[in-house]
Amino acid sequence: MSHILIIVFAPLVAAIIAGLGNKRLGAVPSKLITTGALFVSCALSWPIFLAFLGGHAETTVTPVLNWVHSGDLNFAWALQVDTLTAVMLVVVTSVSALVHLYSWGYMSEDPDQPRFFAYLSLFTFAMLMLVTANNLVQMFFGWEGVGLASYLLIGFWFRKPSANAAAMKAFVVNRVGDLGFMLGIFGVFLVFGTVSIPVILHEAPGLAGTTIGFLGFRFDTATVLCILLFIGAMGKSAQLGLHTWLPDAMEGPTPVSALIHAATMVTAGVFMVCRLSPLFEQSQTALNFVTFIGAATCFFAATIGTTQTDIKRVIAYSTCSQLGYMFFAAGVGAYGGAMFHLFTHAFFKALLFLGAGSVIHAMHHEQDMRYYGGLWKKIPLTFIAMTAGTLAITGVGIDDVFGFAGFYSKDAILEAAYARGTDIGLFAFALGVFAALLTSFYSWRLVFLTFFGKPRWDQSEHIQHAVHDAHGHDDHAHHDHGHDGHAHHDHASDGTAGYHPHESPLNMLVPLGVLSLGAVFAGFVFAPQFLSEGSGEFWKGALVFNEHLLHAMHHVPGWVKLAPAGVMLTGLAIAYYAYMVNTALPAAFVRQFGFLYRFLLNKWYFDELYDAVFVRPAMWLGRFFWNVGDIGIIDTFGPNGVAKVVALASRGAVRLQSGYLYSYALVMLVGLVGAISWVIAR
Amino acid sequence: MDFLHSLFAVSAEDLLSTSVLVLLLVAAWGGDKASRAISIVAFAVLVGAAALAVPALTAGAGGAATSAFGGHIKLDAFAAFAKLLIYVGSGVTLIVAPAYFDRFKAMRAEFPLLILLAALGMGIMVSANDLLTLYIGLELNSLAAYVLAAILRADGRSAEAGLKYFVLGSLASGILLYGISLTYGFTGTTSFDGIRVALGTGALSIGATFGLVFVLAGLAFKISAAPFHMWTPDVYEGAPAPVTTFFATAPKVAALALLMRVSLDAFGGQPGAWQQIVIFASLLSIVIGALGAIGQDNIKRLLAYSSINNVGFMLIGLAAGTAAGASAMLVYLAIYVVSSVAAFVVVLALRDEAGNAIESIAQLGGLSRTRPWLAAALAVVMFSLAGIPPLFGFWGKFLVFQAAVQAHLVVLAALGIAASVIGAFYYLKVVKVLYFDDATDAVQGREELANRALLLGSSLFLSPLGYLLTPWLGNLAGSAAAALFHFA
Amino acid sequence: MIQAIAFYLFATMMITSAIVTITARNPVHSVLWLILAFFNAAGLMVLVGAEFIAMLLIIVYVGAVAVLFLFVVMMLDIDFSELRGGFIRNAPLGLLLAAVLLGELVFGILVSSAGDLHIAKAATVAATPAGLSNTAAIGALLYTRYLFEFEAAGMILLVAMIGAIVLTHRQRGDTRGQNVSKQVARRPQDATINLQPEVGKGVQL
Amino acid sequence: MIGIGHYVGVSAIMFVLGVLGIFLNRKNVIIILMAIELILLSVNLNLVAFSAYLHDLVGQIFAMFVLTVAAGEAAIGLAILVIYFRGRGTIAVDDVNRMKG
Amino acid sequence: MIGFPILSLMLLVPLVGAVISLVSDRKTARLVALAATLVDFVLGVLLWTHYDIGGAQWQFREHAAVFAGFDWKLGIDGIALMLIVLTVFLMPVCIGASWNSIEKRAGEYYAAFLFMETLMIGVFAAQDLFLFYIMFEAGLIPMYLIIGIWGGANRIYASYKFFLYTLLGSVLMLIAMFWMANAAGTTDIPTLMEYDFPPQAQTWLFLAFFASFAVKMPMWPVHTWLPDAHVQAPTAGSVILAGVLLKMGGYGFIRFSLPMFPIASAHFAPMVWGLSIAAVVITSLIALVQNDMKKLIAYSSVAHMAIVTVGLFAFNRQGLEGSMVVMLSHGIVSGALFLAVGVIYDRLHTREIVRYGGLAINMPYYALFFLLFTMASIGLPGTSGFVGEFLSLLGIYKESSLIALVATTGIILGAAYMLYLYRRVVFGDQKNADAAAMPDLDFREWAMMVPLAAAVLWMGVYPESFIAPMRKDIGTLEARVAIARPKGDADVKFGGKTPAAVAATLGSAQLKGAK
Repeated sequence: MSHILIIVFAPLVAAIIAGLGNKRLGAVPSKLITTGALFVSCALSWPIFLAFLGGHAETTVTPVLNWVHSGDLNFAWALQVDTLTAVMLVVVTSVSALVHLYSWGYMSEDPDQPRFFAYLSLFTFAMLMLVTANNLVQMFFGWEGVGLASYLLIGFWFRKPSANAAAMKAFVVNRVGDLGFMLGIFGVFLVFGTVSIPVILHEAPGLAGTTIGFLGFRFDTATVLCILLFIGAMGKSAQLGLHTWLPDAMEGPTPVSALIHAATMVTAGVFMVCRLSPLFEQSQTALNFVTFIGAATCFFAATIGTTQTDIKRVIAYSTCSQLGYMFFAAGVGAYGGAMFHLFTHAFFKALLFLGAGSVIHAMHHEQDMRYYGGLWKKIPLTFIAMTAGTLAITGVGIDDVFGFAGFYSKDAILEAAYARGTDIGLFAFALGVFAALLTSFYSWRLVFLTFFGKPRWDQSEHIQHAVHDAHGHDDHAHHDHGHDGHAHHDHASDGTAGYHPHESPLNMLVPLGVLSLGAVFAGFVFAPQFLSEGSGEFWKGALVFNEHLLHAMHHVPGWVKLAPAGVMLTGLAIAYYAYMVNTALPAAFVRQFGFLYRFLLNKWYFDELYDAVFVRPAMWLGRFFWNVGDIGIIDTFGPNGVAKVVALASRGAVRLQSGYLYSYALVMLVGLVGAISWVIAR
Repeated sequence: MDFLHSLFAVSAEDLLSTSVLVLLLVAAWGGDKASRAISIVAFAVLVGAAALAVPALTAGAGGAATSAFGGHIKLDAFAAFAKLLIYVGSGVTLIVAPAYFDRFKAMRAEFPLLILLAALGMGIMVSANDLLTLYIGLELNSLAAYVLAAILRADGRSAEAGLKYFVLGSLASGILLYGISLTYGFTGTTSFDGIRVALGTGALSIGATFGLVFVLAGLAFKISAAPFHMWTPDVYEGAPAPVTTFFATAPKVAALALLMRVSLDAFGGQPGAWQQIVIFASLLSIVIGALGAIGQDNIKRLLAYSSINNVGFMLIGLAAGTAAGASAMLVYLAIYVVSSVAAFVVVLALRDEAGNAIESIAQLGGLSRTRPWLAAALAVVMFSLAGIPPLFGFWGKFLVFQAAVQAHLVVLAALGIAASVIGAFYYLKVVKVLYFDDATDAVQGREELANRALLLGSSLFLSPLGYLLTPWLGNLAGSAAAALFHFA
Repeated sequence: MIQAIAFYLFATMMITSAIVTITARNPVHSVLWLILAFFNAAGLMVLVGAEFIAMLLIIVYVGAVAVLFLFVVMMLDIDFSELRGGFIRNAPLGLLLAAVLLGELVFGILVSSAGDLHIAKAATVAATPAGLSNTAAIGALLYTRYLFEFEAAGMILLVAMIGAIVLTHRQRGDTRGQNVSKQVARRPQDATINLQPEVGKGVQL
Repeated sequence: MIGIGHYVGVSAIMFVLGVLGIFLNRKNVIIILMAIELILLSVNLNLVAFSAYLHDLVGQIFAMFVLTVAAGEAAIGLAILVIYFRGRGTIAVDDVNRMKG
Repeated sequence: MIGFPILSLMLLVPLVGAVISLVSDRKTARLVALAATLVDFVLGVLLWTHYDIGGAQWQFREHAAVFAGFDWKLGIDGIALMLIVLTVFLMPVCIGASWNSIEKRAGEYYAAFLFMETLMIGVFAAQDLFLFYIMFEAGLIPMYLIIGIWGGANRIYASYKFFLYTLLGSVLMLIAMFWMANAAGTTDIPTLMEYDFPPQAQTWLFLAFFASFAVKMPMWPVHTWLPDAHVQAPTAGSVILAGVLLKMGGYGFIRFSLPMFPIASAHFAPMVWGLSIAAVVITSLIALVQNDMKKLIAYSSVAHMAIVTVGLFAFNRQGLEGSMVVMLSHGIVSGALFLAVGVIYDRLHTREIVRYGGLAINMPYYALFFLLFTMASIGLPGTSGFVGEFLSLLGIYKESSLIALVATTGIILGAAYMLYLYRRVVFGDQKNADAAAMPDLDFREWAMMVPLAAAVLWMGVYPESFIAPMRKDIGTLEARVAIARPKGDADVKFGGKTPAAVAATLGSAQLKGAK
């Protein structure tokens, strides 16, 4: 299986070539090289996955290079492939390849395409390193590598101050998580004497009953380690508290959002928890913590999603929320469910993002849904794809017959939470169900606002800009000449401002199509492997497969099974009523519950809180330590103070040297008397 | 027989005094026109005297001291070492003086004679083994020095320098003499050996202690150790530059050597009585020298304060009271003499278009661009005086502090070395003016060939190459210091 | 008894003279009081049998040094009225220090020794030879044991001579002292002023 | 015979007076020179007294040398004073401070 | 082993070069300087390749008793080897950085740099206590001149501060050295490293050495000379200052403080930790609000060097090796960052961050290199910065989880200030026309950047090349400090079970912390 080397390193090589070649190489060759590399990776990944699916593949480790050897700490660059990795491999390479392809169209007018594709490929490489890691440090390498790529891609349009700020925010907030991750690795090494994942997992059961000193207190060993590591996962997967970067990350180009901030990178946290599931299993406290954070995030993000108007932000919060599902699935022990949701989510969320990108592309970079409307006629294929995605995310399906992708995974998660039977499980279940309601609401709200109703484009500055631009350009004008008078006539009446959205080019539609297939069928096709009683065979110990829990899931009460479907329909109904039937309702709601609306619209004021608690104090402290500490105290009382004292003393010494003979004699006399007195006193 | 033997033993002094008498006749005959020739001959005499002093240093290692005149004179390795340095300082003065005085048309035929007489006096000082000999040598040197300071009689500053030097010097002599009288009274002898025996190592009578303190105070004036240093800046500034060169070198060596012999030999059995005083004077000198120098703009005054500062460091070696300390002092002295020579040769070269001396440091701005080599030499001297490695000046401080630490004076060494950082400040200031400031183009004069040679030689000595001399210098100083501890 | 009276007489006179010497405003008076102090000191020396030194003191000091002082005082042509003036600023401190010094010297040496002063044991090196006069004894010693110092003292006197001549000897008696560096530093533009008067505004003819 | 202590005491007084003479005076350098002579006188007294009480002639010989040197010193001191006066036209101690700092 | 005295030759080559360039004109001087540094670099590579890993502890030893009081004694172990290699690697880059920007008094400039190189190699190669001190102190002179003559507007204050601060720090060390030489009867560093000083004396000796190395490192709160010196120094001066001179402090700790005074080191470790984490937090926060690029990087250096001290005083292998790698990495990375600043400073002659912006548009390759070095500075895995930081922090975690926690916040703050810098300089729109008109890297700048970038990646991906030569020496040191090593707070304890039972459950990989 040395294909794995090609799978992992082909994107890197492509990234280096495209990145260093940059404009000298030209846009098309760069795109060809990177996309080609990704398709190669993808093509090589599927056989591996299928082999695991078929149950006739073994875990392999391909050593690459020794990395660090320091005393008893020893880790190397190596590529490990097991079931878990194989799942991630196909997710990553497939989505990445499709996004590459999609970007051909989406980014076609950008002057910096080689750079963009280089970043994308670099990201893919880092993500692959992450999922193939067989030690925690290499995982951390991938972890940080994807962070870097994410940083670069969010800030791809680096002229935009908001993009730069978002990029930086993403990196720094992730670093907070990394702090936990690093400390977790340290702790793991301290306890196990190794950072090799298989060894750790093998020996994790020995932790039972042990305690570890941390910050001067003693805690259960596994709890400390798991929570530290989970903090890392929280950062990367934008869980409550460390989520603030993800919505801002939408400043990046939409394909990036699809690849990184929906399908792959943000799920790294889930992957990590699943990868280390035997360790997490050692600490119920840690698992409860994971469950709680996951459930809270799931609920919290969904509430915000209901009020956002930026199409990408809605999807971003939706992602956040879905990640919450995955985490509490893991927290209740349904690692398989978590992974399966990760798997399906990758398809439908990438689809939603790419679809949104297609909409944005069509609407000349307008992202505000309030200025959309009635688009289904203009961009029907996109509409279909988006609808498929929405069906998948809201979990439409009928038990034992057919369901869209989300149906299988989300329902399984909710059932598992209930079936776990613990308080925290029930809590997660309750929040999860409510979040499902909200999910349905905001997803459909998105669809209705975007594709139905009357066009409201004329209020959009982007559109006006585009129209104005078009009229200024002769060639454009010629093209649109026939509509010109008509367009101006439209201006007041039909809300289109004379703008005519066009369906995206083929290279954007193909990925949409492929992903739609995934969104529709991924659940149906793969659910048996991931979630059946025989899945233990499939996972082969790559994660903790709790057969007991799976058994319990099948015996949950009927209402539990029906609840997701119920809330899904409720959400759909509310959305339909509010945005199709009685369009004044949302405004009325806002008037009635202004506080709640503003609270949600402002994302629970997290950004403001962090700004007040961390950012501004940090700046203030920095200035304080600089002006008061360094300059005011250290320098004043240190070097400058000493210099001043010396200068003062020097002036004194010079003044003593008055030039008068008798003064000199007097000083000599003082010295003499002093010496005499000294010997007498002695 | 004994008399002849003694006369032969002091051959260096014989040579000097007879030469002075002969040259005096030449001077009387030839007048000031003969001054250059007299200088040359005087220089040769100094070389000869140095040659006569060398055997005692090389052969007399280990303290095979030769006494003369009933033990009043001791011609041991220590004296020889000091004499060599004294002759070096005197010789350099003779080299640099004529050109300087010629510019003022003030070269006197008596100048080289006075230098020789002073050298004679200093030779007697360092060879003295009796308080009377000490006093005679000291006064011979001092009287000549007073005259030298005032020799540019038409210059008000020179006369003022002479006056101050004279008055304060006489006061110091008085203090010294009073101490000598007490010492004599309470020990019954003026011979160093006798004093050491009489004082013993037990409790010291208060009268003898007073005598000791007064003697040390009088000598402290001569080495310009604080608080008896007050004359130094004024005299260094006022005296003609070659004379200042002389003051900074030879008399300093003589006085320090004398102090060492008195402390370590005559009072060697009672280190407790003087050690604290020396420590105090040492620290005070270091600090006062450094602080005073910081406020200076006149380079001669700055070098005066620098000399106070450096004497402080040398006294640390004395405070150690060990052979290692004495040896360290001697090495320090040797390096210091060369540093002073280099510094003052540079000072002598600082002249404006009209040939007037430039003494203001501010006017040296950007000298490194107009006169790179001169500036480099001065920078080397400054860093060397500051004791920054790899320049050779570091070595003196190194040995002195090492000796102090070996003598368990760790706190003294720590304080002293910390204070040396203050000192580094003003040396840096000079380098800053030379290298960082904008050029003023004030300095226009060219050095004479002999001065250039001196400068080159001394700069090389102070450069890291000087470290190659360490074994040789260490051996010489070691045997010289051993001579002081012959009784042990 | 007579010795004691003489001692106290001489001592008191000497100290009084010394006080007046340093406080007198007229230097001529100072010199004269100094001479008196020397006379009394000579008396004190005679009291302990050092008649040669006593005589020498009078001959050298009164005969040479004091006269030299008088010469100079008169030669310098000082306006004595200018010399009136009080003490220096730090006089109290100086007086205090002097008092402390005196106290320490006197009490340190005398009182701390509780009773009679124990000076060193009688000397063995140069004990006064019995039966020889003070002068002869000194002479015998001076030209043998102290020959080197004696010769060196000659050199000191030579220095004094050369020094005095070098400093004060002048080629012409009426030259004023000059400041060479000041003169050389003087630049033409400081000394002469170039005026460019307009036509007709220049020198009046 | 008078106790040696008396001589030492008188000598100390003379010494202190000499020292006082040096720095109490602000108008006349000549007085300073005389004060120096006083100091030397006190030393001589000491030396002679000790010499007598020790029955040792060294003290007297020393005193003789001190006398000699004092004479030379006086000569040079006065010579310097003369040239100083020539240049400056004053011998007031207060004025001898052109160099300071 | 090599048949000729290679270390002496390495000292001699730049010295001779210095003398030649001192008397040469600008063009000749820089060629001479480049040649001399390249020759030294080649010698350095030879040294590395001929170093016998796992062989004798001290190799390439030379000894000549030409001085009194101390000896010309050279020799290196793996630690010194790596630092020498770092020095000779950075020197040609420094010469390159000065190629066009130094116009006045070039001969003296290159002479100062070459002289500096001699001294730096000398510091790392010296095996005699006093030879070390001489080399250590002598470096002040050329650096003083470099800052003072070729520095910025406030160069005089900076040069004084640099000189006097570091001088004051190190003079006390000299006294301690005297005491040691006196007590141990030798000035031979290898011997002293095995000499057991009495514990009471160790305390004082440690503090004296600490005064010197803490200033040199620099540790908070004696760091304030560094920002001034960096800001005022010319580009190459900053490179060498950050790249090598600061490492002398760390080298001092690892060569003197730890092996010679292990008991005192352990005793003072909490103090060092405290100062270090204070530095990490405080100087990082200060870096966040800087408007001057060099000052920002200077403050970041303080924070990074604090990671070094934290690692060194972790007393375990990971900490020690990590610290060494941080030093090597920081040498390259901070040097490269200063160089990156210098590249644009040469074009616009300002270090004000606000005067730049949007450089990614007109200088894409510059932006790329700057990005790489920025990422290395904030310890992105795969770059050199990560390996050392990771090991150091891991090392300290073994000793104190609290210190590790606070020190690790450095990775957050580091990311914040570096990315903030990068964002303002490279990203954003082109606000200033003159900054927008700057051309991308020229050949000379490529030639400087590429080796640095390669080194950063090499060290990040395969640090074994750098760790391997030091492994044995670090092991020796670890054994030496083990006697005094404090007990960590993050140990594992077992509930009801006996350790033996647990060990049986856990199998081969024994719980390392459980003792």
